[in-house]
Amino acid sequence: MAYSSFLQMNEEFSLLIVMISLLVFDIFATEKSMRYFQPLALVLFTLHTVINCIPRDAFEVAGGMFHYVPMQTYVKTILNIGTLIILLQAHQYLNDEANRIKKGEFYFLTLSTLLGMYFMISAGNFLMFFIGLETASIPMSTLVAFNKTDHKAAEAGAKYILSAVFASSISLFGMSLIYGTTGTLYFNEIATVFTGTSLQMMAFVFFVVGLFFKISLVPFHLWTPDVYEGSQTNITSYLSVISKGAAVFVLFTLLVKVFPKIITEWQHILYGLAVLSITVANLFAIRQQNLKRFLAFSSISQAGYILLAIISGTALGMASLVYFVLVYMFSNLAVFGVLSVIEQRTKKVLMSDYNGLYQTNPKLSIVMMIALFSLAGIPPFAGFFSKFFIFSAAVQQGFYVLVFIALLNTIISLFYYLLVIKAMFIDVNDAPIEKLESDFPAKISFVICTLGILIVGLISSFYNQIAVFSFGI
Amino acid sequence: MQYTLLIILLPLLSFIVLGLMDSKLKPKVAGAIGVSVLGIITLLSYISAFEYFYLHKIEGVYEKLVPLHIEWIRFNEFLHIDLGILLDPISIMMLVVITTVSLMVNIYSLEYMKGEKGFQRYYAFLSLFTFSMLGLVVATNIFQMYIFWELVGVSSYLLIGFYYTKPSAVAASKKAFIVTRFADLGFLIGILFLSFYTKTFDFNILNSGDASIFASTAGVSFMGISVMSWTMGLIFIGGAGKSAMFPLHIWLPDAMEGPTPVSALIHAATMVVAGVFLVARLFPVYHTYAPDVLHVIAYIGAFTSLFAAVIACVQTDIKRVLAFSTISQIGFMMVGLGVSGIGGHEGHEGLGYMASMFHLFTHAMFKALLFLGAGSVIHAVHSNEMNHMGGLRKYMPITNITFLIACLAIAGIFPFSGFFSKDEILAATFQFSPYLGATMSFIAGLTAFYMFRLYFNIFWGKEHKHEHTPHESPFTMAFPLVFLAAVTVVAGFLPFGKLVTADRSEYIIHLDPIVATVSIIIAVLSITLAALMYMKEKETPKQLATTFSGIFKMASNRFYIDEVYIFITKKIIFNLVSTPIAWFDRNVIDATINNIGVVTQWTSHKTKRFQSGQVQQYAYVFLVGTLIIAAIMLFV
Amino acid sequence: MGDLLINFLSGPVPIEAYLGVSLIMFFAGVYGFLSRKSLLMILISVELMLNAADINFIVFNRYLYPGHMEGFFFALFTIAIAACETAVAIAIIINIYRNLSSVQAGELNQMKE
Amino acid sequence: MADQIIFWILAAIMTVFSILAVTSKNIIRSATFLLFVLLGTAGLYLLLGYHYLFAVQIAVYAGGIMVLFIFAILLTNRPGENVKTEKYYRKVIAGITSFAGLAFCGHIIYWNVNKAYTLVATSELKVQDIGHTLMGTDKYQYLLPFEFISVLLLACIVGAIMIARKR
Amino acid sequence: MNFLSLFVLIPALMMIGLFVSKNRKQILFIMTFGASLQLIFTSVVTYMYLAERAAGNMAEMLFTADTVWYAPFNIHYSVGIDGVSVVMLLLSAIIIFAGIFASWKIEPLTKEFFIWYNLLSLGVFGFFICLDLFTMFLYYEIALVPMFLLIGIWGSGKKEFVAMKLILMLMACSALLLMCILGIYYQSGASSMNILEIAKHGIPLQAQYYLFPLTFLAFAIKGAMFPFHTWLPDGHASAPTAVSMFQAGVLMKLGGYGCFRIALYLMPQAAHEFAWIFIILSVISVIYGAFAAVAQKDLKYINAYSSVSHCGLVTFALLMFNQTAMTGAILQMLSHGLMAALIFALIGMIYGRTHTRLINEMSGLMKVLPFLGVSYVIGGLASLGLPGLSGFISEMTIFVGAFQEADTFYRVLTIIACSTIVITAVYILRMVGKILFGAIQDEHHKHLEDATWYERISVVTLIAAIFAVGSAPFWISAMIGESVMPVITQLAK
Repeated sequence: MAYSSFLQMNEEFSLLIVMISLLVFDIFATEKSMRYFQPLALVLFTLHTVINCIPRDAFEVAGGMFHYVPMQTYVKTILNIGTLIILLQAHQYLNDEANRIKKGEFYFLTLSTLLGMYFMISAGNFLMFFIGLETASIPMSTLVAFNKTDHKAAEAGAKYILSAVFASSISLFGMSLIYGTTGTLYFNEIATVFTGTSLQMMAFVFFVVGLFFKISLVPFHLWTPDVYEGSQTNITSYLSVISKGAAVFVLFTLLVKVFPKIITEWQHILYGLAVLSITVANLFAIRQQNLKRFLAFSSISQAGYILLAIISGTALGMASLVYFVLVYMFSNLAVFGVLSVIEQRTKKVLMSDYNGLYQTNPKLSIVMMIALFSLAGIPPFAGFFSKFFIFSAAVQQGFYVLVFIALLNTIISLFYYLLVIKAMFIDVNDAPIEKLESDFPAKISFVICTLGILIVGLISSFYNQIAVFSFGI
Repeated sequence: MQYTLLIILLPLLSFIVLGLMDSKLKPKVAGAIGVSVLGIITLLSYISAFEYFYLHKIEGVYEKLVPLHIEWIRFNEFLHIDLGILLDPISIMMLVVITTVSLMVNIYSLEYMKGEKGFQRYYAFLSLFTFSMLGLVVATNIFQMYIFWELVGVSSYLLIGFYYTKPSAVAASKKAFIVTRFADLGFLIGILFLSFYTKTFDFNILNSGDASIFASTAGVSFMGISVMSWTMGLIFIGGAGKSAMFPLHIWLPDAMEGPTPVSALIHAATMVVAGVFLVARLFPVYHTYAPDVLHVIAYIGAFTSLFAAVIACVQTDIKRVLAFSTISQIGFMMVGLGVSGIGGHEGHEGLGYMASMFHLFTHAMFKALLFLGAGSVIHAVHSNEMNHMGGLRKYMPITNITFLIACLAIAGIFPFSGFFSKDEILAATFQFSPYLGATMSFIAGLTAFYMFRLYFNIFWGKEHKHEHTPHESPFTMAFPLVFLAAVTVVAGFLPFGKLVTADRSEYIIHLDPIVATVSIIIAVLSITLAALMYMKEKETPKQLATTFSGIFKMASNRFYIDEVYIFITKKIIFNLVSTPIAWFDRNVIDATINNIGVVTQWTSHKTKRFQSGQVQQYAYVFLVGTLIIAAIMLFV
Repeated sequence: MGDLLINFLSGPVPIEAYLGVSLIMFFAGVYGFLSRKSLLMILISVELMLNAADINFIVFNRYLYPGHMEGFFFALFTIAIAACETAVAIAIIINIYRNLSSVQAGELNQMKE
Repeated sequence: MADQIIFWILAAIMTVFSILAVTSKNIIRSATFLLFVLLGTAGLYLLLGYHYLFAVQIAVYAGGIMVLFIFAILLTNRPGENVKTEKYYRKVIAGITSFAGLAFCGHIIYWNVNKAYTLVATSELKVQDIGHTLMGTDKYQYLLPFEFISVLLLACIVGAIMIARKR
Repeated sequence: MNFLSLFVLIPALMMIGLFVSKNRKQILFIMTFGASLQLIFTSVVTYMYLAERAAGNMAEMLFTADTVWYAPFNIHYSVGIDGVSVVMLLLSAIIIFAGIFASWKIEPLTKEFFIWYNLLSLGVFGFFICLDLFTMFLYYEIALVPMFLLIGIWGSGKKEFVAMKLILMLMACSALLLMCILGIYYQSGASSMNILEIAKHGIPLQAQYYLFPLTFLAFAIKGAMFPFHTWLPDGHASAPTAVSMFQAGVLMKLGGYGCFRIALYLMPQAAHEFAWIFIILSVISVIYGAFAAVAQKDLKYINAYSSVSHCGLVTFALLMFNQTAMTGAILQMLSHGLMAALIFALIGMIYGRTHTRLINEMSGLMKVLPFLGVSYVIGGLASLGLPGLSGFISEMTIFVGAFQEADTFYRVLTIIACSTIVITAVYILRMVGKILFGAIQDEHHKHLEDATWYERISVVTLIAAIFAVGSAPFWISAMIGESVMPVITQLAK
């Protein structure tokens, strides 16, 4: 038995080590030494991120159960950086009196969902994939309900777990039918036999909606705003960036690797969903007053844009997708970071609370503005590049009308992003949010995000590096 | 003759200096600059006139000199606007006229405008006008002419609106500009047509008589009228606008809101004859390619002349009387051109042209004199209204005499200059058509009548009570009067036929004794009539006014042309076009865009309930979504 | 009649029958999920759905692809995952109960629109 | 023959109790009906020769999950408080949709499932084989998911405890 | 990276400088210094351009440089200029320079104002120097969004609403544009997004039929073509002075420049097919804008509609497809930019004193504000096409050029377009007459202060430029004339 081949799974192992050591530390540390928990965790995680950022050659473990390609390193690194930023932003929150005790759990749960995503990404088999998916969502629900004394958090947790379970049931049912029609659960084998008979199509649809749920595409998105609103802001950002980022990558990989023979069919599905997601989410976002809810809809529409990269099914699309996720991560996390700082101190999340923020908190406002512009796809911020590449990838495959619809929607999305900017910079407020001082880790996170937004677009090597390892049909 | 460039440039320089320095200069200095520059260029233009008329005659034909010619902007391989100086008899004549009158007006204004706020500005504008007008007359090509044409229009606008705090002056300046601008549109389109077919702007080429230039116009017509007629007609519209031909004359009477010396310079002597000059400049083209337009010009000129003369008979504002008289006299010039032919060694084909130019020259002198005289009167009594005057001959002898001379000249009494020029026009007209000739003679009679009505009303008649006794103008104002009067007296004896003719070769003037006698008789009769009616305070005018109340009222109201103008601008352009368009823009186009936003937001709010907060509804949508996708994939 | 029945019952159980049972279970679960008010009932419905999928795996494995034990193991792991889900879900429901003193799905409506 | 009869009995039990479980007004009864369904499922596994899975099904579901449910029900059920009755239209809509889904999926599955199978003898799977397969790292062996699911279990335990504990 | 990149580097450095600047003095120093540097640099580049051309370099674009940026999409950072870009660069540099002085006393948030202002200028300069579709679009977009904050924060009136509307409408047109750019690139099959390269490849006719109208429309919206001009009046009315200047002076020109450089150059065949639609729309804009201006009561609205009218002439002339008209179009962009900037600067200054922009509430200002009044008259006269000022040159070039098309359709439309010179005179004189002339009615207006030194600098710069173009057009017109030739040749194919 070649257990040693397991050691090839560097990322997973090092993450597991981080998790276990933190768990052990949490269990055995004294009250006093718990002070060092977060710095230790951050250092360990940074270390983990750094040592795993170099892509290696492709390999398989456990007979194809685990299938590594170099691109995954980039995706995982992006997820790592995102998680790191979130952990930095959560530092403050976890130091609060009420939450101090749950520090260890927070880290453990977060990292275990991350591990789940790792496996989901690298899975070469539906079983691995399914376990990964569940690992990424079941502990997540406890994270959503992390503020357990908060009604909203509790409600969000319940909604999340119920929706997730429902989705995974349907997805599981779909998988069973896929198994029933192909006789195998290994991706590479399915690809050859999955030709798109009626039953296979039905199985495919049942299966894939589980992923749509994770990505929260319309009409599988309805849980998103409620859960985003209810959960603690850092968790929300984790949900909207990391969880979604992993899911879109997996969706692309699956569609391209496992279902290449029904490309026209899934392109049709994605076409419809992209239009629906972008449009409906934008329409719903317009009226939101709660910023977290607002960002939920914004992220749904962003997911719709991501579909444009997936729909192309090309290497270009793949690279654009990963790049988009990278940029989206920086931008969205910057916004959520600002939100979390403010919500942490003042419990204010309404857009009207942000009126006149610039007068009192110029730096936060600028970070927020840059991030929102990036989300809206305004140059010179990275969001512009990522959107352009995605549209480019779709147009290359001839999806002119789809791109046009998406572009029209960028106008609506710009509208609501500008609403926030308007609130911060233009609207006057007699009692604006008082001057806030964010703690050091949060500051670092803002610096990382801002730098990311500024340079990832202008310096092409990020994209070019990603493009080296991208693959398509 | 390179120095002619100085004639053009010095006023520009003076404008720039005065304009930039403005109130930093003392008024006296500004006046001195203006006058001295004008003095220099007047001298220069006299010199150039002498030099030209004595030295540049080759085989009996005056040369066309182009001492300066630069390309200013190039449109394509054929078309380019050049700036240059074209010297030929008419431009030389115009140089002389313009510089002379301008100099007089400049001197006159030293006193007349003394103490006015913006004295420096006034001189700057005068310089600008002089520059533009000179540039216009020496233009080598039609586009250069258009450029200066516009500049002249603007100077006129600025000068009419000199008293900018006075609403009527502002309105008048605006009206003058817009009406002439409207005419310029015709001019511009005419130029565009002309240049399109002939591939040139250059006068020398256009007038060269080379038929190949116009080859491409052959057979092209629109609505049964040949394209050249359209073109030249459109160009004439431009001239008609500047020269206040009916129905574009409405701006000129209002333009009297400007300072009186300005009226003398611009609205009597120089700018208003630009239209005549334009036709004269393109005369060969008109004559060869659009003779029908030339005839139309004659009839329009005649009608305008008559129309204006009738109105002049009943106006009470002395400057307006003079304005209408100007319109009428320009009508004469137009008639002269309209009935003219080219050449004239034998027969009289070129008579009209020559006469017209001659009349232009003499008219400039005596009309400037009249205006300056009127200015002198106004200066004395501080009013424009005839009723406020009367019996001024005792107080203002010089003005009286010079004014009388001018009146005699315009009435066509021998030996004053007007007699010669007008008489030749009449002679030419009779040659063309006896009916037209008769009409013109009648108008000449009317002219004599209203001029003397004016004269008697001002200097004779019952004395009006004045707040302070009117006094004669000082020397700076009197000198120009005297000078111009002198010119008026002698100008008739200038050998004009030798100098300025349609084909630039000598034309021997034969005074037609019958026409001359008849016209003098008519003039004398008219003067007598006027003397009877107005020399003493009498009831006759009033009786006449009541007897012919209909026509009298119409004439006093200038035949309601101004009302039509107001109707068109206010009611039609503003209320029926602009306001609806503005409304449409705000309430249809803009509202459409706004409503897109409103509808989007409305939809957003209406779909609130879709997100009900119920997790089971979420699952329901999820399930239905899945089933629908599956169904579509399988069954569609 | 009897013959018919015997004919029907002879031979192996048709695969459709198994799948039909699982399908009914699955949609019974769906119905329960969509219609019941109590969160616990919803959870019970979910169990039905997961179970239905398990049956599918097992049946396919046995009937169609008996060579490997893929379906078997998938079902095995799914049972474990279902247990996890249930445990976590119940913990969350209890937390809801602590907060709202109720486990009615209809009361989870603080966040909407 | 016997298989057939047993199957149909089990099938009838499972169908009926599935439906009863989701329609019963009393939550305790629902739980009980669910138990019956789960046991019926276990019976099916047995019928198909998966004894090990039968045992797991009984142990995990009947032994573990059901106990959890019962505890939860007892914890959250206040005495005297009955389950509120659902709104009628909701049931109808849910019913129609589920039935439509059932009909749709049934139709597709029935007409498209591979019926050309030869059922090999339903012999019992050897536990050794199961063990080998579970512990192997080759293709069709399941050590990696087995290890990995432990992380999931651990995370769920941590999460559930974190949520459920008082502080 | 060649020296042309300095055009974007200077504003970028200025932004950084502003970011670290401490007080108002430093801010103004940085702005003045930077903008002057920019202006000088632009002049130097102009000189270099002319020298190079005089030396016989007949390449389509001069000073080109090309660096691969995003290889997978064949996106290059390629720069280069021809006569048209040089003119546009000059225009931008002048207006930006003048704009700074016009907003010398801007309050509050001076620093932020200038940072955004610089971002705008960066975008504009970048747009004019770039040859690559992607980078052009990038800069085009950069020059868009700062408008939101500039209007929203420092504007007046319904500023938030207007800012939003403006940005969304313009975003709609850039959305269209983005789509077209992608379409152009992929349909041409070129191996780079460089327009010269794409022009060589050509675009299939079928694709042109879709792409040309959309591309042209996208740019024409930016150029405020009827009926998509409605962002403009409100946008102008609410924007602060410098932004109005910039918007009317430069931003609208991006539209005309884009039509010229991208739509016509790359899709000549379809341009012939669709020209008539846009010509009709342009002529409607010309007349419609002028008539609408006649009925306006707010100074800024008058000039906004006047811009609609003037910019209608730009597209009108571009679509005449001959060298003269196209030269005229570029000249009109230059001249309208200068005039509009001047007038908006003056309106801003007058508004700063009278606190009203309604023409009915002002009168006789010439008496108290002689400098501003005279400048206003000059601006007005330039706008109505007085010879010697820039407007005349451009309009005449356009009309002469348009008249070279002998078709009745063209002829009639040209004549209609010509009639704008009258309507323009009507509204300009109405406006000037109402606010500057007459007697002062409002007591408060009797004690207004005339322009300060910095305002004078701003105004004088613009007037000087207007005069320069108007009285010595030959070199600029020749420069443009030879640079439009590639497009003409392309269209003649």
